[in-house]
Amino acid sequence: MTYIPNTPAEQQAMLRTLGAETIEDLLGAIPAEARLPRPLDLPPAMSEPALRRHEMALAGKNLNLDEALCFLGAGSYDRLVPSVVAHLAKRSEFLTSYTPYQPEVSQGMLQATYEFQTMVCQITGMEIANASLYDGSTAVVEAALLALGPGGRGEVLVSRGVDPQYRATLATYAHARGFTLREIALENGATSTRDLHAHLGPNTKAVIVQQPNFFGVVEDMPALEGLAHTTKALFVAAITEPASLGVLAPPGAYNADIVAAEGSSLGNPIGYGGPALGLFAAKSDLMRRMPGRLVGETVDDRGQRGFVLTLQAREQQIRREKATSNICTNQALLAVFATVYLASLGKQGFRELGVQCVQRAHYAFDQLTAIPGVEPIFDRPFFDEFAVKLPKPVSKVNRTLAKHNIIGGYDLSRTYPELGKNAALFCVTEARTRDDIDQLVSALKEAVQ
Amino acid sequence: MTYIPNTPAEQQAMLRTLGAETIEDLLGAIPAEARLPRPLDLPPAMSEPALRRHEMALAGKNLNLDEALCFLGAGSYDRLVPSVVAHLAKRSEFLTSYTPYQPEVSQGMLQATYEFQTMVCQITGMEIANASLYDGSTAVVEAALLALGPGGRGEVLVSRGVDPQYRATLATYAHARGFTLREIALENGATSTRDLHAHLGPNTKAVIVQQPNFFGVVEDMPALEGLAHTTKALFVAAITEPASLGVLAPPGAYNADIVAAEGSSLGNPIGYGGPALGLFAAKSDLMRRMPGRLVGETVDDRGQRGFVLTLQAREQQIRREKATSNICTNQALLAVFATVYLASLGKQGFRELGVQCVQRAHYAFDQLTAIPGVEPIFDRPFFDEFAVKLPKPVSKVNRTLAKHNIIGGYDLSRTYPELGKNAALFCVTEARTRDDIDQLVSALKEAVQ
Amino acid sequence: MSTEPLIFEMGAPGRRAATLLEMDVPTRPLEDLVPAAALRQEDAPLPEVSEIEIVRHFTHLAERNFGVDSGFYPLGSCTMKYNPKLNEDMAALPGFARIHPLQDDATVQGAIELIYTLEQMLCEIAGMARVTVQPSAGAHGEITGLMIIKAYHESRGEGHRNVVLIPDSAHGTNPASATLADYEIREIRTDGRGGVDVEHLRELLDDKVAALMMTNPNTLGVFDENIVEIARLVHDAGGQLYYDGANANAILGLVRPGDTGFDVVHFNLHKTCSTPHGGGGPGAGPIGVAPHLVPFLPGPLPAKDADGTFHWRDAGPQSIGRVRANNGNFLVLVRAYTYIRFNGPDGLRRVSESAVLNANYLMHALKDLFTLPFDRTCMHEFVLSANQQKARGVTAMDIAKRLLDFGMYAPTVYFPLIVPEAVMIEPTETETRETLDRFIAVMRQIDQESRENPELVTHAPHTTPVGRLDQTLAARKPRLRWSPGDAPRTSEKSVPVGVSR
Amino acid sequence: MSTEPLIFEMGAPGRRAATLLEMDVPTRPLEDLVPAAALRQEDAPLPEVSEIEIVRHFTHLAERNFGVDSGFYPLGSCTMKYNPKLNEDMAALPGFARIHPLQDDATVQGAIELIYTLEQMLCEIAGMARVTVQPSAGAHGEITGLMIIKAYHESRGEGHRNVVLIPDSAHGTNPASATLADYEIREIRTDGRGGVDVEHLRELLDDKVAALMMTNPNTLGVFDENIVEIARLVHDAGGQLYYDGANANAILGLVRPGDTGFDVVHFNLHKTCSTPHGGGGPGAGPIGVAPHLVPFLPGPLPAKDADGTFHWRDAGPQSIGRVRANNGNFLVLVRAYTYIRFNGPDGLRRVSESAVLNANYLMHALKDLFTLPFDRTCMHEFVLSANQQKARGVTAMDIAKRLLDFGMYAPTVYFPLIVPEAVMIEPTETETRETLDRFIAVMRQIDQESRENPELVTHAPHTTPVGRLDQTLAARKPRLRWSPGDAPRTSEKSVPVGVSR
Ligand SMILES: Cc1ncc(COP(=O)(O)O)c(C=O)c1O
Ligand SMILES: Cc1ncc(COP(=O)(O)O)c(C=O)c1O
Repeated sequence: MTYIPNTPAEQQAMLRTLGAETIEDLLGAIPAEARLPRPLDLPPAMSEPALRRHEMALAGKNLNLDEALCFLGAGSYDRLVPSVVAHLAKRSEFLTSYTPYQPEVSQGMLQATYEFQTMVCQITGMEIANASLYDGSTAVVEAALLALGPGGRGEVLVSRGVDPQYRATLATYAHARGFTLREIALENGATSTRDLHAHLGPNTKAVIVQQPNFFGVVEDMPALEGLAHTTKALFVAAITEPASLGVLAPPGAYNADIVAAEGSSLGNPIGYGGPALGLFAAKSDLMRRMPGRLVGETVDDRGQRGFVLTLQAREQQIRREKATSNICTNQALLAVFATVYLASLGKQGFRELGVQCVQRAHYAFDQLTAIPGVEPIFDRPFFDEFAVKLPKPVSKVNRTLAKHNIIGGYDLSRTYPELGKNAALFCVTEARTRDDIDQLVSALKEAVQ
Repeated sequence: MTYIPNTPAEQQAMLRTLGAETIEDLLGAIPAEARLPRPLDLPPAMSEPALRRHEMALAGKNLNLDEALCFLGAGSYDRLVPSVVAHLAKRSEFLTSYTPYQPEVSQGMLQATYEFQTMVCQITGMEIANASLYDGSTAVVEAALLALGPGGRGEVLVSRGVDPQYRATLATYAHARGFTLREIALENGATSTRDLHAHLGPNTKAVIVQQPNFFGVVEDMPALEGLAHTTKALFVAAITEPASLGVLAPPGAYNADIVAAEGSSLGNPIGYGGPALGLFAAKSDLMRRMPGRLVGETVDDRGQRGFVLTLQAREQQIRREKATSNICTNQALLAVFATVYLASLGKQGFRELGVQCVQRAHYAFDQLTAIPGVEPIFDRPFFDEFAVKLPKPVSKVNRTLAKHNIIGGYDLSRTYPELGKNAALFCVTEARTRDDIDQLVSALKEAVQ
Repeated sequence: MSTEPLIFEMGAPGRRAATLLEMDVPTRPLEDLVPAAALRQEDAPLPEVSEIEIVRHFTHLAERNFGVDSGFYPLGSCTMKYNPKLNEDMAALPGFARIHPLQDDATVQGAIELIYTLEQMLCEIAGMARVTVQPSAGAHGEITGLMIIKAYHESRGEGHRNVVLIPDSAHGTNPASATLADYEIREIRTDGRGGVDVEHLRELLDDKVAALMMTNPNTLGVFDENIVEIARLVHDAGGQLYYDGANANAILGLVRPGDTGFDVVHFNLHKTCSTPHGGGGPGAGPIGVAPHLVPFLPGPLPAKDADGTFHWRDAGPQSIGRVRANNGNFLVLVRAYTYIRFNGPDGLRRVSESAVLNANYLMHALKDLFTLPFDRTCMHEFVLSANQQKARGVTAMDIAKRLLDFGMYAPTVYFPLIVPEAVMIEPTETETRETLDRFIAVMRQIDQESRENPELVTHAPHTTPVGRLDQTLAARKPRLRWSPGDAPRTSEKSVPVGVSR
Repeated sequence: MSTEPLIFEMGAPGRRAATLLEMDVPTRPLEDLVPAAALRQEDAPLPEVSEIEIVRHFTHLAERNFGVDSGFYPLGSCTMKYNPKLNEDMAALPGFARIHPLQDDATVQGAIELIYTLEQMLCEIAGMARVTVQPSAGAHGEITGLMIIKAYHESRGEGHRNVVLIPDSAHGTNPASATLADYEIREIRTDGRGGVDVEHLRELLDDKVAALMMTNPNTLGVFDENIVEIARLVHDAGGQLYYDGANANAILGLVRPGDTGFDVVHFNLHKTCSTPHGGGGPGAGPIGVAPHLVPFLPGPLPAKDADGTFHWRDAGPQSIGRVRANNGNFLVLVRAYTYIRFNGPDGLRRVSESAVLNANYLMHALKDLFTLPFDRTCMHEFVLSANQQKARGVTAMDIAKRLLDFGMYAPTVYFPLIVPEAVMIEPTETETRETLDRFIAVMRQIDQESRENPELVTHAPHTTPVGRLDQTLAARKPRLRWSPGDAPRTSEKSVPVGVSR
C-alpha cells in the first residue's frame, strides 16, 4: 500500500550517505512538543482492489445521470459529451503537468489554453479571455472586484435573476472586502429596469445580470446594458448555461464589459458540481487588470511561434499584495476539456446545440403546461429552463418522479419563497429525447393526481 | 454521422482535379452487373449520443462481474487488474498503430513486445516465446502443428483433462490438416499415465496435457513428461490459468518442449472471452519453426540498441505457402496489457497471486464440502478450481444463486457427461474475499435445500 | 531522444507496484495443499519495479511509437483509417468488458443480441446467407472458410479436390492458409490490366480444384472486371470462390461479394470497420457463407427466439466444429457494431466512395514521377513502382524511411510481389485533403531529393528516435528475450548525437 | 518537431465532428420562441474541423507537454508527486462523475458520505475541529480562512483588527489573499536559521493584528523551531494563526498544525494528496478550523444522522456564507479520499518521512557546488542559490532551462524571493533513488558546464520543441487570442533546424 518506490533497505542506504541512522535524525528541527506522539487515528490502509470495491459501492449509492432522466438544471447541466473529449483531455501529459512555468516543455498546455481563450472570445463575442477561474460564482466575484478596482470600495448591483448561489458567494466576499451589494428586483421573472434605474448611482461600480437568468428567462440585455452604462458602472453578463450562446446574442453584441460564466458543462463531467470552470472574458481595455492567468503568443530564439504565460505582473506570484486577484491554481484541465469539446461541436454544432436546447425545452414546456394544474409562472421567452407552478409541493412531486428514475425540477421554494411551495424549475437540454420528455409528462401526471 | 472529413464541396473540387465529375466516374471498372442496385438494407445511421444510449442499454442487459460475484472459471478468470494497466496499454500510440513494419517509429511496440516475450519466458521457465497468437486454443493447435512438422501427418495425443473447447478446436484442425487426434483418459480427474503409455507410439508427434487441468487438478507433469519423452513426441503444456505459475513449477522445470497458454487473464478485460491472448513459448531449438511474430534486439546505424521484427522468413508475408503458420494479425495490444500487468505485480506479486488463489480456493472448497450433500468428486491437489457433486442439477442450483447475484460454477454435465448432471466446477480466484465465499456458501445451502 | 532501458534493467529488489486484497481467509502451508514436487522452486524473475517506474517506462515507450492518432498512415492493404473514440468507450462498458464467456445465456442477453445483429448486418453487407464471428482475424477467417469448403466438397463425395488457386498478387496469408488446410497451391498470373489472367485461370481449372481465393479489388487496388466470368468458370469447374475481404473498404454498399458469385467471404473488421489495430492486433475475421455452406459453419451460432430472447444454438452435424474457444473477439465486435450502426447504409457507401476518391486523388498527383504499373483508375488503394528512383540508387525502402522524417508513416513496400520496388498506398477515407496534399508534396520532394541528394534519402530516417536497424544481425544472431547479464546491443559507432540528454 | 498549427488554422467550411441527437421533437422557428433582438446574428466562429483533425491536433499538443508521467518534476512548493491511476478511475465512476449537485440528498448518499468521511480524516490529519471542502484551491482556502478570522474578530467586537502578518518568505497568494480580505500586510523578516524572526514578530505584534499567516515547513523547506513560541505570541496579542498547508507533504503523521497552535489550516489536496495538477488545475483547498472558529465556516456542511443517513446541513447564523457554488471540487475530493484511504495512517507518515529523506539526500549531494543559504537539515524541499554559477554568468534560469535538455522538468526558480538566484527543489517521496542520483549527476554536470562551456547553459534548452521564448514581446505587444487573418509570430531567424520535417 505505497507509492513510495524506495524500499526500507534503500532508504537505509540513503540515510547512511547522509550520516544519519534513521529518518528521525533528519527531523531534529521539529520541537518535541510539536510532534504527534501517536499514530494518526485514520482507517487502516486499503489495498487497491479493496478500495476499488469500496468506492464502487459508495458510487453505487448515488443515482447517476446514466441511470436516471435528469430535468434538473439550475446552474449545472446534463450535457452530451463526445467520446473524443475525455480521450484527449485526459492524456497524462496534460493531466500530470503543473502550471506551465517552463514554456519550452509546456507548449501543449499553453497552446491549448491559447485556443481556449480564443474560443471563449468566439462564443461570448468578447475581445479577451483568461485561462480560467474556479467557477461561475467566483468569476462573478472577480468581475465585481475588477469593476470595483484597487481598494475595492463602492456599490455592486446584482439582479435577483442571478443564480442564488452566486449571489450568496458575492455577499460573502462583499462583507469581507467591504463593498456594498444591492439586489435588483424582478418583474415577471426578469430583471426590473425600473428597479435597476432606481438603484443606479454615481457609486455604482458594476451591474450584474444573468443571461438567461436563473429561471431560464431571456433578459432584455440591451436595455439593461443601456441603463447601466448611463453611469460609469461596468455591465457584467453572468452566464451559467453556455449552450445558450449557440443561439442567443453574445455579450459582446450587447456591449457587456465583462462576462463571468460557468463553463464546466462544455465537455466536463457534471461531477456533483465540481471541479467547475470559471470563464472570464472582457473588453481589451481591461487587459492589464484581468484576474487569472493569460497565455500569449510570442516567438522563440529559433524564430518559431510559441506560447507563454504573460502579463504576470498582474498576478500574485509577482505583484503579491497588489495582485489583481489571489488566484494561483485554476481550472486548466477543464479548459482543455472545453476546448476539445467546442472544437468538436464546431461552428455548426455549437449553434445546433443551442437550437436543440430551445426546441426540446419548448416541447417539454408545452407538454407539461398542458397537464391540468400545471401552470407557467412567467410569461417570458426562455432558453432551456422554465418555471411552472405544480398542484402539489415540488418536494412531494419529485419523490414520485424519483420512483420512475426521473430527477425532477429544482424546488424554487427555498431560494424564491415568494413563489410559494409549488414552484419548480425544469431544465431540458439537448440530452433529453422526446421519449424522455414524454416519460416525464406521464410520470408527472401521476404525481400530481 | 461521418468520420469522413472532406465535405461534398471539397470532394467535388478533388474530383475536378481528376477530370471526373462524380465518384461514379471512378468506378468504371466495376461491371454494372456486379453493382448493388439499391441501398444496403441496414438500420439507419445513429448519432453518437443515440448510439451510446442504445449500447449502454444493451450492455445493461448483461449481468456483469462488477455487479455479481463470479465463481465461474473454466478457462476464463475474474482477475483483479490494477488501474495502471489500462491507462498505459490503451495509450493511442499503442492502440492505433499497425504491426511495427517500420521499426524506426515503432520502437515502443517493439520494445514492449520484447519485454512481453521475456516475461512469458520468465513465468513459464521456457527459453523463447513469440509475440502472441489468437488464444489458448489456437496456441495449442499451433503447438500440435509445430510438433507435426511440414506436411502435418502423424498422431497427436491430448489429455481429456484439456479444456473441452481446446480439444474441439484441435479436432477441427486435425480433420482439415489430416492428422490423427487421440484422447488420453483420466483417472480420478488426472491424466492417466497408464492410458498415455498405451497410446504412445512411433507415430506420436505431440502429447498435450493441461496444467492445472480443466478440473483445476494439479497434474503430475514430470511423470507425464517422462513418459512422453520415451518417444520422439514433443511434450506440450497447455495452460489456461496463468496465475497458477505463481506457485506451480513452470513447464521449463519439467522439460516441456512447448507451452501453449491463454494469457488474457493477465491484465486484460475478460470481455465475454474475446479478444483473448495466445501465449506460445518453446525450447530454443524450435526457434526457426515457431509460429507467429518474433521481436529481436539489434542496433541502429547510430549504434543504439533497437528492436525489430525478426526471423520473418518463417512467416506468411515472406514464406507464403511454406510459412510455419498463417497468422498475420495477432493479439499485440493484449500482450502490452499483459506486460504492464506482470510488471505491476512483479516478482513478489506474481507469487502472491498464485498463493492467494490457492488459499482462497481451498477455503471455499472446505466450506462448500462441509455442506451436507456437497461432495468432492476427485481426490487430487488443485489450484483455484475444483469439482464437486451437488445434491441437485447444477443448472437448477445456478438459477437460485443468480437470484443472489452470484454466478455459480461451471456445469460439467455437457462436456463430461460421465460425471452426471450434478457435477459443478467452482473457481475461486484472488478476487473473491472471504465474505464473497461465505455468501456463496449460504446461498448454496439455500439452493440445495 | 535517448533510448529507454528495458524494464528488466530498472527497479530494485523488493520494489513492487500492484497490491492484492488483504488475505482474509485462513491459510495453510502451500505444501499441505499441493505436493512439493509440483511447486515452483524459485519465483519467476519478473521485474521489481514501483508504479511510477512502470508509468514512466510505458509512457516513454508510447512516445516512441507512431499510430493513426499521431499522423498519416498510408499503409496499403491495412486500411489504417481513423479509429473512433466512441468505439473504445463502448467496448469498455462493464456490461461488455466484464462478462464471462460461459455465463448463462439469460444473463448475457445484450451480448448475444449484439452479436446476432452484427451477423445480420454483415450478411447484408456481403450478400451472404449466414455469418460466424468466431474467427479471430483475417487469416483465421481464411482457414475457417477453407475448412468449410473442404467439408462441403467432402459432403458431396468430392474430397479429392485438393488444389486451391491463388493469384500471384495475393496476400501471403492466402497460400499459408491453404497449406494449413492441406491444399496444394496453384498460382494464377496477373493479366496486363492487373486482374486475374482469365486464360491462365482456364488452364489451371480442373476437377482437383477446390477453390479460388481472391480479393477484389485486389492488392493492386484494381477491381477485377472479369469477376462475373471468373466466378462462372470456377463454379463450372466445381470449385468454390473465396473472397479475401481485406479490401472491403472499397466496396461497401457498392458491390456485394455474394452477388458477384463468392461463396465464402471474410471480413477484417479491424480494417474495414475501423477497430484499432493495437500495434498488430487484436482483430476479428468473421466469415459469411452462401446458403449451401451454412450447414458447415462452426458453432455455436446465436439465435433469436420467437419471444425475442437470444441464445447460443449448437451447430448441426455437418459443422466443421469450433475454430477457437468461446465466441470470437467480442470486444472487437462491439467496436465494429458501433461503427456500422453509426454510419448506417448511406454512411458506409460514402466511406467506400471517399476511400476511392482519396486514392485516385493521390495516384493522379504522383503518377508522373513514379511508375504506375497499371494506368487505370484505382479503387481504395494503388501501387506505384519506384523503379525510376531505384535507377538513381534510391529504393522503395529508402523512400519509406525518408517519409518517416516528415511525421508520416510509410506505405507498404515490396508488396504485392509482382510489382518491382512496389510502394502500396492506401490513404483511406478519413484523411483530409490537406493531408493528402502534404503527402503529395513530400513524395515529390523525395523524388527531387533522389535526383539531387540521394544520400539524404538512402540514409533516412534522420529525425526518428532510432535510425535504420540492423535486420541481418537480428536474424543471424537472434536475441529474442532479455536474460540476466545481457548488455544492450550497441556498436562502436555509439556516440551521443548532438546535445546530451 | 515542427510547430503545430492552431486549431483555427485547420479545417474547412462545413467540416464538423460531434453529432447531436436526431431532432425528434416538433420544432418552431426560433424567432417564435425568442425575440429576434435577443438572438445571435452570426454563428460563433468556432473552428470547422473533423474528428481526426481534432484527435491528431490534441495528440500533438500532448506530445509537446511534460508531466509527472513524462519524468522527474522537482518543482519546489508544488509537490509534483506521482498521481495514482486508481484515483483517476475512481473519479471517473458514473456514480461520482455523473451526479447533479442539486439532487436530493437521498439520491446522493454515497457522495455525501465520502465528503463527510474525508472531512473527518482531514480533521484528524491537521488536528482541527472541523473542515469544509468548499474552497477550490489553496488560495481560495486562504481567503476563506481569512474571512472566517475576520468574522471571528468581529463577533468579539474586534473588527478593528485589520493587519495580517506575513513572513517575507511567503508564497504570493498569502499577501494577495490578505488584501482581498481587506487587510493590510506587515512583512516579517526571516531569521538567520530560515525561520520567522521572533524579535521582529514581537515588534510587529499589536492590537491591530488579526492574524499571522505562515507555512511550516516554510518555503525554504525549513521547519520553524520556534513555532510554539510564535503561536503563543500571536495568541497573546489576540491574533489568529493561519497555516498555509501547501507544504503539508512534510508533516503527515509527524506534526499536526492544530497541535502547534494553528487556528485555521488549508490543504492543497492537489499537492499533498496527489490529485493531478492538470496543467494548472483543478485543485481543492479544504480548510480546517479550531473549535472556536467552527460557527463561522461556510455552509452547508455534511452531517450524519443517527440512522446512518447523510445530508447537507445549513450553516448557522455566524457563518461567513458560501465561498462558491455547490460543494467544492468533488471529483478532486474523490481522488484525495482514495489517496488517504490507500495509504492509511502509517502510509501517510511514511510519505512524509520519505519526502524528507529524498530532499535531504539531494541537498546533501549538491551543497558543495551550490550555495545553501541555511545549512541545516531540510524537510521535504530545500532552496539552493545559484550565486556561484551566476558569478560565472550562468543564472538560476539558465540552469532551469538546461535541465530540460536532460528530460527533466526544472525546479522552481527565483522563489522564495529572499534567496538570490533561488533554485527550489522538491523531489517528493515518489522518486526512486536512481532518479535522484541522475538529477544529482546532471546538476553537477551543469555546474561543470558553467565553468567550461557556459554558453551551452545560457543558450539552453537545445532539445525541446521550442527554444527560449521571448517573454518581453509577449508582454509588450500582448496577443492573447487568435483572430482571423493573424499570421503566426515568427522572426527572421526562422530557418528549418536540421533535417526538414
Ligand atoms: C489482402 C489481405 N489479406 C489477408 C490479410 C490477413 O488478415 P489478418 O491480418 O487479419 O489475419 C491481410 C492483412 O494484412 C491482407 O491485407
Ligand atoms: C506555499 C504555497 N502557498 C499557497 C499556494 C497556493 O495554492 P493554490 O495554487 O492551490 O491556490 C501555493 C501553490 O503554489 C504554495 O506553494
